[in-house]
Amino acid sequence: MNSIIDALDKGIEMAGIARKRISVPSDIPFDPDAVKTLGVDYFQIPRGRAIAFGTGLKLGNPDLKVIPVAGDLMTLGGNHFVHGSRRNMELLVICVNNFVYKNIGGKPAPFTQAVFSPYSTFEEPFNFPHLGNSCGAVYTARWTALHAEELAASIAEALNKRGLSMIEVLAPGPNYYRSIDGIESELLQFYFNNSVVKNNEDPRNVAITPDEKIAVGKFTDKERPTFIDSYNVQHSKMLGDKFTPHGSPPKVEKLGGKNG
Amino acid sequence: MKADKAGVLTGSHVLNGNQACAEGALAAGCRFLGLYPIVPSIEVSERFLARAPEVGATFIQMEDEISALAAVLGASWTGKKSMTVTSGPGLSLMMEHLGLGIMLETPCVIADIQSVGPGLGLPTHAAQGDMMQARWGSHGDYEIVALAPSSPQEMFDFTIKAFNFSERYRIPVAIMSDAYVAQLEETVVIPPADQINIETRRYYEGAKDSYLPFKRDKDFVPPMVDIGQGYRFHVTGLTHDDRGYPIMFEECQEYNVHPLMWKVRNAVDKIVEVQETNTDDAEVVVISYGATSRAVLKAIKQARESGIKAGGLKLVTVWPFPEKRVTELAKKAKAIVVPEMNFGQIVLEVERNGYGEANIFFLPHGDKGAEYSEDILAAIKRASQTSEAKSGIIEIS
Amino acid sequence: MMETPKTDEKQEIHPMENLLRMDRMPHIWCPTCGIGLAVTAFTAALEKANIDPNTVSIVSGIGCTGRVAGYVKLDSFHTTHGRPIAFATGIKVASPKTKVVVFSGDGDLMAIGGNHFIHAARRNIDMLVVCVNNFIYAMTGGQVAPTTPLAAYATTSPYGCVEPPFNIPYLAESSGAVYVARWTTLHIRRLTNSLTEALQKTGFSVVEAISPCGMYYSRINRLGDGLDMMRFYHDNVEIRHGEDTKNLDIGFQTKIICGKFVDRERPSYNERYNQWLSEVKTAGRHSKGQKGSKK
Amino acid sequence: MAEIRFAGYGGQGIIRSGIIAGRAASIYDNKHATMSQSFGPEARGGACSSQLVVSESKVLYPYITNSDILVAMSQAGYDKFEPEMSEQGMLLYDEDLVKPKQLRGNITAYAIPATRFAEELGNKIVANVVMLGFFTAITEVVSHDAMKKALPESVPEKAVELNLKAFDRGYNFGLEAAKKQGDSKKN
Amino acid sequence: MKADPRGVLTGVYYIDGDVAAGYGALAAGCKFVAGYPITPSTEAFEAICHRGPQVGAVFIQMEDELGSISAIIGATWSGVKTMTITSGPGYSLMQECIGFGAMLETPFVLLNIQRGGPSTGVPTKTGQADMMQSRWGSHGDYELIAIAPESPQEMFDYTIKAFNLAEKYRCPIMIMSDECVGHMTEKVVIPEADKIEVEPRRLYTGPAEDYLPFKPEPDLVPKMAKAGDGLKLYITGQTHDERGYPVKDAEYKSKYGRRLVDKIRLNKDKIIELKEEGTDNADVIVVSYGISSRVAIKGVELAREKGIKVGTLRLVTVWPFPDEKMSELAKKAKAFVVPEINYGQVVYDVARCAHGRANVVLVPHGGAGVHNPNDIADAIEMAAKEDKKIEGLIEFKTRLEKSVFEGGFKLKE
Repeated sequence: MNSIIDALDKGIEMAGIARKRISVPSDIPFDPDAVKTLGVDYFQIPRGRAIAFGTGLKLGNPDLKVIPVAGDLMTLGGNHFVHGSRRNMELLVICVNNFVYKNIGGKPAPFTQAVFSPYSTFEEPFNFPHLGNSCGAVYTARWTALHAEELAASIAEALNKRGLSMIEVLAPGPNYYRSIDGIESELLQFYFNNSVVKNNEDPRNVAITPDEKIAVGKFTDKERPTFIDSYNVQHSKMLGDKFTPHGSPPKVEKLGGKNG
Repeated sequence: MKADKAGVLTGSHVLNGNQACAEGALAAGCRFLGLYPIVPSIEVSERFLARAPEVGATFIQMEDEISALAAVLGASWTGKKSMTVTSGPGLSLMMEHLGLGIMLETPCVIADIQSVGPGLGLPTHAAQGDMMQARWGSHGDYEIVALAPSSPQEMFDFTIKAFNFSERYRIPVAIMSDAYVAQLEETVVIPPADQINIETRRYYEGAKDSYLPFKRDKDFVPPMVDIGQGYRFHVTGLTHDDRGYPIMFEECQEYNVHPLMWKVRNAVDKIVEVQETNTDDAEVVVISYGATSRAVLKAIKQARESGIKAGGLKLVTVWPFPEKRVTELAKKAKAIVVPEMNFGQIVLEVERNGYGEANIFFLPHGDKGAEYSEDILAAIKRASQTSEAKSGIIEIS
Repeated sequence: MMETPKTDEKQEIHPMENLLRMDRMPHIWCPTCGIGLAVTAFTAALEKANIDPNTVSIVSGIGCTGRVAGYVKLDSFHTTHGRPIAFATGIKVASPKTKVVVFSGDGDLMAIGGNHFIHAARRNIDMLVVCVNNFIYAMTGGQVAPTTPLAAYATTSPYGCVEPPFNIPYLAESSGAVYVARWTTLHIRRLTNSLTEALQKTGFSVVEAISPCGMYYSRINRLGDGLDMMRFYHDNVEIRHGEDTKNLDIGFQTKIICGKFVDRERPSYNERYNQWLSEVKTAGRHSKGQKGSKK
Repeated sequence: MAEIRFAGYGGQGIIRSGIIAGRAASIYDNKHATMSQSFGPEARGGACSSQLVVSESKVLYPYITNSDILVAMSQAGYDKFEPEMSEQGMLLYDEDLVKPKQLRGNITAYAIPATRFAEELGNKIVANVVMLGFFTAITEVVSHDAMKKALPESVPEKAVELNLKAFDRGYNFGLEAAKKQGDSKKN
Repeated sequence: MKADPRGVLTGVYYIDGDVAAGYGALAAGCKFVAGYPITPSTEAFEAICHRGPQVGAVFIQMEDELGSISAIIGATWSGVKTMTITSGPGYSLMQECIGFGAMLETPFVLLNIQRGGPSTGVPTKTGQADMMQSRWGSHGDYELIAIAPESPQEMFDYTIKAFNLAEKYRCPIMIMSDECVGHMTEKVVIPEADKIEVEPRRLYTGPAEDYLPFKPEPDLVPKMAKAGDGLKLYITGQTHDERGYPVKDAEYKSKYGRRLVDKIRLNKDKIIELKEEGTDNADVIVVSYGISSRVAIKGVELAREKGIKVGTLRLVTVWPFPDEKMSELAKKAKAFVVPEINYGQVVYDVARCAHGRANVVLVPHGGAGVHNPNDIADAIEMAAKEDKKIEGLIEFKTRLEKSVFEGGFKLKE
């Protein structure tokens, strides 16, 4: 998972955000020493609850930048993902997807799937960017863990978005494939070779299928009021002076991003 | 009835506990597995899935443990014996549907391969920290049957037992194993199908239009029907009458829920099973269950060799708790030692049923996992030497 | 079991008596509630689709719509909050010949049950999901739901709802449903037609029946009584079959687009499963997990 | 100590009646009052009741065993709770909605056209407050002043005037009834 | 420390227990509530939604109970006091994260308004059948504190106490109320802010590089930190050492896992609150908690009228259980009578601590209502007359049970 830590490291640097403001709740157990080098606050939480936990962190202290990293997002955490997107809770969700078909782009994958991928052998995976987009996520992108530069730039860009951003990272997860030695790098390379960059593609068309190369890139980049924005606006309207807006007004933190 | 040959892999096999559990399920006639993978229970599912096509069983990997148990309950009403398998965190998520299973009186089996908790704990290390959870973890009143196997052979045998209890009493039954037994590889003897006794589902046999889904027999167990037979019955998790229709008065609550306790409490003598070693003349009785009882056997032998009259009571069924037997032993013995891989759960039951008759020593989770016979031996020695009566539990650190 | 409805002479017999539990009437739904209409449409659809009621299982969750299973004379299950789809998945996978219907509310299916909804859609489990959307949690007294329009009032949004609602058809489509339609309970005939079509479809079908709660939603938001709301939907519904699901958001007292939006084919879970099964059977034993060797 | 039961169906303001009387007694009369409620799952039309125990000292046991006063605003409510009434009890019922049986023991009964009065005042929703007015006049559980203070803070601001009117209507009707009863001992 | 006046709605109210608990939370300084509607607890969450925004507390209605409890644990780690509110089925769903909260030593308050169970049961009516669940509902070993209030005023007072205990012992606190108390309306006096003591968070203030999130103080409770302070927290729900790093070896379990239970067990005397009346020379002692203790009073009065010497012991804190106290009382009294709205839960612990010295009578009630006080009186009488020591729980057969199962009683729709 070090490639994700590296990407986070670079992304945070590029976004120009003070590291102490960043919290990373994750259901993937990262190595403590690696996390320490990031200089952020890290929480390893029960499977699937990264977004819900992150929602609490963000609402408890709106100045935090929260980056839920989710390995079990596609299973236990699906509900928190769709609702977080709907609310447009200001979170950057890194969704680590380790699904792989037996064939991708017509080529056989380096191994036939283990019995326990996040899905049974014969199931189709989610089209995560499409799902996120349909629920209201303001930013969706997909990269493989080998697209290090692009992934870091995406993280930087998404960190400066207001609302729920989702970056799907195709990477072998620690839980499912750890029994298969040496698969990680091989699989990554395979992903890398069998993906094609399609920025701004309609998320509807980026499903991962056995017949096509994997579409990577940034698919959604839009603006919507965040949960805290709506909360403040609505309560100020109704309660007037009795209500103190929650958190500080949005700061513009643009660095290297070209938000639309 | 005898087991269906299709599921019985007759012969002598080297299996680990998890695999034996899957074989036991198939032998017992389990034909549906709802699962969500979690360490250290994964091999149960792997084995089941690998064997499913040839046995004619089905399975589904759900999105979480909540839905895994929900699917199992649904599948059970189709007439298939069903089970799910999990570990601590998953069991916690299943708690709501354990209650639904109780209320719908749905037979099913939940295998819990315990590891160290709370929270995420140590997923690969054995513990016995979910024992009380199985009994009390869901809201509202219920009674459960829980079995604690201590070897792969028992994983096989007890899984069959579990299915039989669940069909007999129409309740969810828990197999409370642990990571140690689950990963232990030993020889498992699987007998021929015609030597395995299987409890079949007790179907309703009366006239179709007078079927009432919760009309109980004299043991407070209602006979069941499958879906799709034209009964067009209704069942609900709300408090209900014999028709399965919700009625929310205290009278109905009493009518509905109290018998859910009785059907287990009244059958305690038929359900409870213990295994005893040298208890006849024992001055110190070691009460244990699951993996721990393996170390206990060794410790008892050593204690006897050093002249201490030690005996052992192994709980096959932890729930319902063998209250009477424990009381009898407490009266005979000077002291009781309870080693558990937790910080005090079943020992509280021992204390309750000891009636202050014997000193009770508790040996909490050692650092050595399930293999701590030396600690147990030391505890036996100490217990045999303590002469004055103490009230409460004496914890050995 | 099935009796032919007696239409002659005995006027007092409910036309759907053979599909309803008459011994449970009167039902608990309030006057002005549309759930009963949705049930009527469903029973009519069941007859129109010519499905043997003995082969149908209906599963409901918790809430006002969650009580539907209790009034329909089929094999019916009233399960826990949010989990009817998971429960129904078990039935369908274990008993593929059973026709499975999940009939529940927006709070049940979309809030707590959201995960099961998207996953069942992704797997394309063969079931019909009828979601009666009343914009609020009615059974518990009018709390905000994930379908409550922005700025609408509810007891847990006393100053107006701050979260945009789900666009249920869009979510269903993006997670993989093969049939998606939306009607209000005013469109009883069209709703019946959609339910009939959906019942005949193989795969995950979703029919959203909009029926705002005439008790809490309309009272808290001062929208008048049931008749006023019916009038509103009569005047403000636009029927656009085949509309792109992303355009189907519902605002507070805005125009609502109804119609059939998605009707496509994808292999269902059971079909994929059977294909896998035949592959495994031809390839011989699955090697993984078969460690235990004969001695 | 007085044990009072309000019974009717959901939507009639049965619970609110209990709250208003309880608030008047506990906050403005400085007594102790415990109100508890029970209702069916449906929002409107279901059987609904509230019970109020008013006492000079702390209310230890909070439920009704023998109600001293039953305020019945539906037939079902009357049928269900009449049997629990004390033989010395007092029955207040909406005469258009409840047909009482033969009275037991020394139970005193009063028929009040509460819903009709409320409709005359413009909204039948205040029938419960007409009842409360009568209740205040005829029983001595809560004082008139306390009720007048408790009422405005228990109803929406817009409806205060209507509610006070309804209260007075019931109260005056109650005073008359009390007078009549003084004349002839039983009605 | 005194309460922040902003959250204290000083005044005299006539409100129900749910609302009182909501106001109590705001007075205690709760700044974040995540909830999910479930009967009969919704009024408490509604009170927060209504008042919260005016006093600087944020609320969110999450998608389910799993989300609610995850969110409040997250919010607690961002530095605020938090609460969630639920009832039986929601409580079952929260179990995984309750254990997680205990593992992270996260202070938060969970208000559980119990209803009739199991499963969906009787949502609108009362029960006390989640008591053991509050002690044992999550997997693994942990200890926490459970409080059972009996009136709306106590709902207010004990919610504040719950927040204080949470901060003091860094652990989840359960307020195990029930539908009766939650929906019971009584006068509630909310004092001035300067009359309310609140426990501030025990925050670490030393240099960042020295901070160890799980290094215990002398009372076994570690200092807390919050996200965003540059402490580079590494917090995991796995078994961890003082740095918060996951341990690989089971050997650490007894060292670090042990403290989770010890910090409550060894501070027990400071935590436990009991209300005792007339136990000194009583033949029979009625042990009860929550609404049952108010109902029991009536039964006790009836029994005393018959000349029986009855004492009462009310468990204000049910967990940790007062083992020693119970054991002592068992030496003096002939019997314990335990009325609870379940088929036997806390009574098992009473029996355990009686050590065979006193008989133990359970007066059960399945829920959806409270005990008939006559049953409690009869049980007391029966216990007082019994001179033999009886092994095993004595289950009193209530009037309700007799009427339902013996009396030709017919269930009606």
